Amino acid sequence: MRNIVPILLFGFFATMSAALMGFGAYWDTFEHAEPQPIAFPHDTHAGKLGLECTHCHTSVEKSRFATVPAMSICMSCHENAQIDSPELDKLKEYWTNKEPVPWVRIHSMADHVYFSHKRHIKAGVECATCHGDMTVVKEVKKVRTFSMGFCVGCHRANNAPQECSTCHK
Amino acid sequence: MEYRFDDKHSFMEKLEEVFKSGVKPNDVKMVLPHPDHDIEHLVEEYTPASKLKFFTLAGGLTGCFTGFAFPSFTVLDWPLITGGKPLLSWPAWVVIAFELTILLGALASFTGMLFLSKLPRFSKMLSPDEYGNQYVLITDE
Amino acid sequence: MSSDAHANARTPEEVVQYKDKMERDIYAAISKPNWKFWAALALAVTCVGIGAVSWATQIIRGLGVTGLMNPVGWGVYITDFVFWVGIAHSGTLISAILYLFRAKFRSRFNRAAEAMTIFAVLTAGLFPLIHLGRVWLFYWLLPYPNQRYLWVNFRSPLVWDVFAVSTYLTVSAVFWYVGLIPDLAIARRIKSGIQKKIYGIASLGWTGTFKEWQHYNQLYKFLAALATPLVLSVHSVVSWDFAMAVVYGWHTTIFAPYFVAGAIFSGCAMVITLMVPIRNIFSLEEYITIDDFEKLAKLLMFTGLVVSYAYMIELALAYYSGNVYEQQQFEYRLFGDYAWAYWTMILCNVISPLTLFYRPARRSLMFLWILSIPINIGMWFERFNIIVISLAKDFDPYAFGYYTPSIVEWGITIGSFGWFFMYFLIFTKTLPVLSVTELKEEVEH
Amino acid sequence: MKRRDFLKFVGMASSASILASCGVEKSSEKIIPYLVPPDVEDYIPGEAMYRNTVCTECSAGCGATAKIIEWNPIKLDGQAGHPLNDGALCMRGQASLVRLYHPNRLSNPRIRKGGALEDVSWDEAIKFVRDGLSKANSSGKKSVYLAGQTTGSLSTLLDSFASQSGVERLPAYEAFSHANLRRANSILFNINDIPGYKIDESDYLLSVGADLIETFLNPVSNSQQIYKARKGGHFTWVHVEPAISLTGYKADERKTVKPGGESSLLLFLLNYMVSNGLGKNALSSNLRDGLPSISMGQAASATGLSEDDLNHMAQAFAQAKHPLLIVGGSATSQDGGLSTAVLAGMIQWVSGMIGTTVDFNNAEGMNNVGSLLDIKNLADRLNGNQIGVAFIARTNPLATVPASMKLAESLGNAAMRVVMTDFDSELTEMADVILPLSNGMESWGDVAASTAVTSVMKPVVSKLYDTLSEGDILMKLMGQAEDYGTWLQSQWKDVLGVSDVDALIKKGYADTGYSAGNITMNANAAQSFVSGNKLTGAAAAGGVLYAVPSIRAFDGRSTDIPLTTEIPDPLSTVSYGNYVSVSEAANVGEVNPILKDYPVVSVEGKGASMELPAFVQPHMPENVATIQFHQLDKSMLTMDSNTGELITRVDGASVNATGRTTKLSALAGGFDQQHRQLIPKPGDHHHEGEFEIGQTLYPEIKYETYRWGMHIDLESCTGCEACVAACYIENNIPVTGEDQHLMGREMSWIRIQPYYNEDGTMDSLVMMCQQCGTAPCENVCPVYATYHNDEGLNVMVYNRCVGTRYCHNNCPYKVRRFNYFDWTDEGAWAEPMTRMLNPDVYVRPKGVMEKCTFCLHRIRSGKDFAKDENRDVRDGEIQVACQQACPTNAITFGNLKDKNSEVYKKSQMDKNFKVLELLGTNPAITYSTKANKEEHA
Repeated sequence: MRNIVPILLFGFFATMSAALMGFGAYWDTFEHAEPQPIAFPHDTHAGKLGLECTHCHTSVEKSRFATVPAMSICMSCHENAQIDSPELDKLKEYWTNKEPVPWVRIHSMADHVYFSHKRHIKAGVECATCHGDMTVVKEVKKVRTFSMGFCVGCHRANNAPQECSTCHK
Repeated sequence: MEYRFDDKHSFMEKLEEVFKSGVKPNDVKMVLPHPDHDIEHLVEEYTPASKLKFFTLAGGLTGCFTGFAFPSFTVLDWPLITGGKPLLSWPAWVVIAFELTILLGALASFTGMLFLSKLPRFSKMLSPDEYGNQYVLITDE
Repeated sequence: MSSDAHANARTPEEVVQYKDKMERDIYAAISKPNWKFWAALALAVTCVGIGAVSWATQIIRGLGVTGLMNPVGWGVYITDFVFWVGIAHSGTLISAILYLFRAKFRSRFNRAAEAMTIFAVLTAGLFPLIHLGRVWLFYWLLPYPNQRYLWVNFRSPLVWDVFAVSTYLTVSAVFWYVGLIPDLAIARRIKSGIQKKIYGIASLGWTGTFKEWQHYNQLYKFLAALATPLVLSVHSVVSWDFAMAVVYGWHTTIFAPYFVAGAIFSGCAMVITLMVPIRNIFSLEEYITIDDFEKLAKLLMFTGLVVSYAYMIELALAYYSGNVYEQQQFEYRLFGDYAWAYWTMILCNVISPLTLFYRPARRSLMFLWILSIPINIGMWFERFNIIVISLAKDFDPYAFGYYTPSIVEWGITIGSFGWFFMYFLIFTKTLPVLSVTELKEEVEH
Repeated sequence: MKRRDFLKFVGMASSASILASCGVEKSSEKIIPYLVPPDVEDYIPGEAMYRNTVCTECSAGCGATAKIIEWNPIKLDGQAGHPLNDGALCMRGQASLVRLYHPNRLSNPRIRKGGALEDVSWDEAIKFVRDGLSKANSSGKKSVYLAGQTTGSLSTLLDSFASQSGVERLPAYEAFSHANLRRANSILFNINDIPGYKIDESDYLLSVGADLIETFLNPVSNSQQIYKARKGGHFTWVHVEPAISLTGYKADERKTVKPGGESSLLLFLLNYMVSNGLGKNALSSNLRDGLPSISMGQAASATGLSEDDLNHMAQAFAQAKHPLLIVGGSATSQDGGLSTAVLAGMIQWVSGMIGTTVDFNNAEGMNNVGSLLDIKNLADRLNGNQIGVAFIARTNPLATVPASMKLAESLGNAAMRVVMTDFDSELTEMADVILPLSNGMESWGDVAASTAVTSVMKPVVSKLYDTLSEGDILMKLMGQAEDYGTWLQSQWKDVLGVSDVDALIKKGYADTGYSAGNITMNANAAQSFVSGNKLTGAAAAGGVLYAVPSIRAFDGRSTDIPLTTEIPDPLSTVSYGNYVSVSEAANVGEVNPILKDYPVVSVEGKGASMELPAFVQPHMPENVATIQFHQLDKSMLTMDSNTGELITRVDGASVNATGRTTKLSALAGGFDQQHRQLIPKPGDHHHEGEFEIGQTLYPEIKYETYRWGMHIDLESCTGCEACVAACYIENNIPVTGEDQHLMGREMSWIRIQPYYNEDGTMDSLVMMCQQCGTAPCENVCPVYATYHNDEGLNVMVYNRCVGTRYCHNNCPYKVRRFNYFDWTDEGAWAEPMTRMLNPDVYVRPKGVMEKCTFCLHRIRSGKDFAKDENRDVRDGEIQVACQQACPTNAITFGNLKDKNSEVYKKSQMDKNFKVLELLGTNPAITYSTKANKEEHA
């Protein structure tokens, strides 16, 4: 009897801590921000300056892809709006060298998923629903898992199609 | 008081004598080397039969109900049509219900046996009482 | 000396001594193994290794390493699955059905047969995993709440399989363990040292009080009553994997009884394969007699005849149906590219058991043991024929095709035998191969 | 970074220059933005753009439209409205997309230095060639330029290059040059060309030898016209041939003629018309008298046709208002082929076809194509050490000329060999300079689709490799700074009279029109031919082997494309491996199609012999065998010494059993229906009175807006396999190769199943997922990876599949395909072929089942488009890939809920059938057959 209790207790706690660690690792994958080649401040642009998302993500209403802005869009302001900042110097260097900025991808969909930004925007889904409120955060973080449950939960709540082939390709 | 018998019949005679004297089977400890129907019949004249069957019944009914309810819940939770069959295609659930009836019935019975027999008896695992192949009767006096 | 010896012939002291002797004889097997045992175990483990390497290859490269193709999507793996599930059958048959029928020879075989059942189900249970294209997602077959909001399709016979096989494994294990508890308590009494402790824990502190026996008896009866329909259902469900499909040669109502009979047939053969050597090696001649084996042989003969009848009915139904697809399917089985497999099956399953009509054949252990091997092989081929040939020639002539198993599939099949025997060998050296409690109980009657 | 990952990152993708480097970038998970957004009007990230181009797989000049997603062409289809091929491409055209992306494409110029080829820059290569040219000139040797059929502006440029550089431009080389046909036309009508045949305007088509559906001139156009003619009613097509061909089976009547008997048949027809005074144009009396007479009995014995047949044919032909006679293929590429062609020309004249159904205003434009005589001449000059630099462009005569010419040996005598091509071959092995050609889709150009129509093309994709188009190479060799595209645009303005080049390119072709003048038959020339030549030859004695151009490889050129070999031959279902088709009477041994065991035979003829497996072709006449042209030992080929026609009939060929068998990857497990009534014959009724098909215990499924369905008209289907190729490309279906085919692991989602009937006919059953209403596959899937959706589709969710293969077993149509391997890992999409993957379709990983989805992604995008306009999808708006590819509109797809849709109307025809209907699967595909349709019409 006395031998078994500690074993059981140990087993219980070991299992629980393993599970917690697993969950921790799971949450970590999407609360985690990657260092970008240029520390682009979303809060400044979308928040302080009050730019619309579509100002830069130009295709979001007409294509399934939101697209990151072409560098000419950055330069259309930053050619004139000179602010001294080492980050902006980097941007200019890229532009002068005619090199695109190799942004690190934060949000991605699995290969087998068909996702259309256009459809969601037209249905009135806010960008923030999936991407978080970009007017207040400096760097892009993944705030949603983008797992199937996340998609389905939202579809159910909004009476959107739950037909598998709507999204699975 | 401890009585040991090599012979089943003398053991039964002794038992009968003790029970007739008004001692309840619950008040004595009988140890047998293997199950025996004659002894069982004898003792059950003085004490109720095992209540294990209720465990079995409860387990089986739970399984049967689950077997129909659970698949029905799942097809309604996310309705998908296969092969033109209606969502609640209950004939297919029969198999599930049957298997769950057996499974939960058996598990409940086993649990019931452990519960009724107060097993596992941790104290006796490492320091057991051994009585060999003899029939043993232990009374309070 | 016969185990039928009744207590009447002995004095009470002698009865107790006889019971003690019985314990000593049977528990003598639980001892330090000799080199032969180790060699046998090493062979089994090697086979498991072969199977493991084969499976690893298959997982890494894909199912393309098998011989599976269009149109034969199921081959050796599902054959193995049905074969092992079939083997698993006689264990519960012997312990549950014969228990309810009070067939006395049951107690000679039930422990080993139940062990065989569990190990065979453990083996069989691997094959639905092995044959998956994406085995790493096997848990999708289980109905558990998940973030995807997805459930399984309860209309699929494969999900029925999941339930049937796991129920069968659980219930058989419980049944076996319940039967073992008093015997484990005996081991605890006889053995010493660490063994005593292990058996002590395993026997749950069993004392043998009347109350324990009372509930125990009740439980055993209920379990037997539950296991009896279960055993019939499991192979029926397995047979519905096929009978529920549209494929001719599969889609037939006789499959459930046909498969159950076949399962008992192969199971009895496997019991003979296992018990004859055990009887010799562990010197249990006193407790398992020729008479007992003869009864098993009769069961074998009977189920063999049932199976033969099913073969004939299949052909007759095809002939009578007037259905061109079905007729061509059976014509193809008999005379087509797989005729070799069909006639192997007929020879093993129909012809060879007929020898058992001859009494001395039934009573020769050597003969029975030799006979049990082709019956096992024949039953493997029966499943192979049903699965593969039906698929090879189904509806559309354009899509007909011939399947040849690959070396990987044979490797995994060998591995499955190693897996099974590995467990069985360990069983013979750790647990009593006969049900001592029941044998003791019989002494009193 | 994989291509499919790459595409996910759209958002992204860089200006054109960065695009190329992006495709090979290995770093993970980067988003590369454009520097400047592309200034392309219809560019929407991730969505398709369509650009017109020209199919360059053969010289027919079909207009093509490339579907481009993120700057990569991912699909080629026929250009809708193009006068030649209105919206359809043949199987080889569909597959030619692979040619663009094939990893084995020649990627940079190479020159031979010290015996070995080494990579060089273009400047170096051009300099090397020019040095070679001037060296040759100074040593008094003539340099020559041999090319495949060349038309349009390239021909003009080639002429100016030739005159400027002192290079002699040789007549173009095509293995199937139709020299006899053209010679006959030049004798009779003074035109060294092949006219356009207006099948759609005829009411009676007699084709002799010409494999209209397979390879003859413009197979797509031929098929379309036959379809149109049939739809118009009152059209009969009789095909006469000595062997077996797909064309024959698809004709209304197939007649077998003795080898060499074709001319007797034509002579009989001519005599019949002349002697009965039928026809529109009379022959001069001289000519009439000079015409040898042939009695019906003689004709019957020479042709092997019954007198009834002959009589019937002659009468029907004479009575037709707009008859059309097409002679070609095996009828003219044999000894005496010229006589056959001349007789055909005379019949065309007499019956008044010239100017009506035989149209020289819309001719093939083959007048600058030469014949084997020119090759012979070249070989002689080479042997005489008279040739300096030998340019060989877009053709490989070594692979197709008779071995007896020893062309390779002769070519060794040239001072320098400059080869322009896109793949390695025996020719590049002996080249001194290899100039890799750009793919048509990477090039500017124009191609004459006929003398009246020129198809134009502009690059639709940036170059994958360091290649140049032939025009650019010529410009460089001429030392022009201008590039070919610029020159071409000015040329279009000048020659085609086009003012708006952009509009021209958008249209895809220029309708230049052409007049061959008033054509009359040159009676004198005809008479002198008739008197000077034996018009009918004796039928060949003994065995005859025909080398037929293959529908999959033509003259062998398309074997560069793995997909054309992966797709099986429509008659034999053989994919990989060489084989000879023999008659049952040849008795070469048992075939076991299930085991794929085929007898090995030895084929001997013209002193050469080959050993190869035999396919026992049902209905093949005794003593006749066929082999695909590119699989023939070229020692068995000969040349017509008069006209230079390639003789593809091997006389005295023997086919002998060796007693051995071998595995041949013929995909069919059976070649007849085995009484299974997959295609019910008239009078077949499934268990009439026993039960009603479609009875069910279950409530009927209700569909809201859509119930996608399909109708397949087996009468119109020609079995050409274009749909199969289209499906492969559209749905990212891997090419698995011979080993896997021998194991039975082809991945095709749609297939053409030949079923031979005892009455000498053959049915091609188009088989694909039937999208059953009550699908057997769905019930058995344990994880709902396949289910029935509310639009009637049998959806396959790849990522949910765990791979039990139960659905495949339970599919009575066996149309489900399992991914036994990760085909990407197995090299099915070797770089840069990942760029041709359709990003809308998931590339299925190993262990997953797949099947036809009714092009679910196209439905999705169609609905998306309609939703933007707040309406339902219109009928015909969504086209599935196989439907789009079909030249004969045999496939109709649409919404069965819409009672006005075409597919609904077609699905309601009385005599439609569904395959295996008795199983109660309730398929969404209905079929109609020849027999059924007749009653309906």
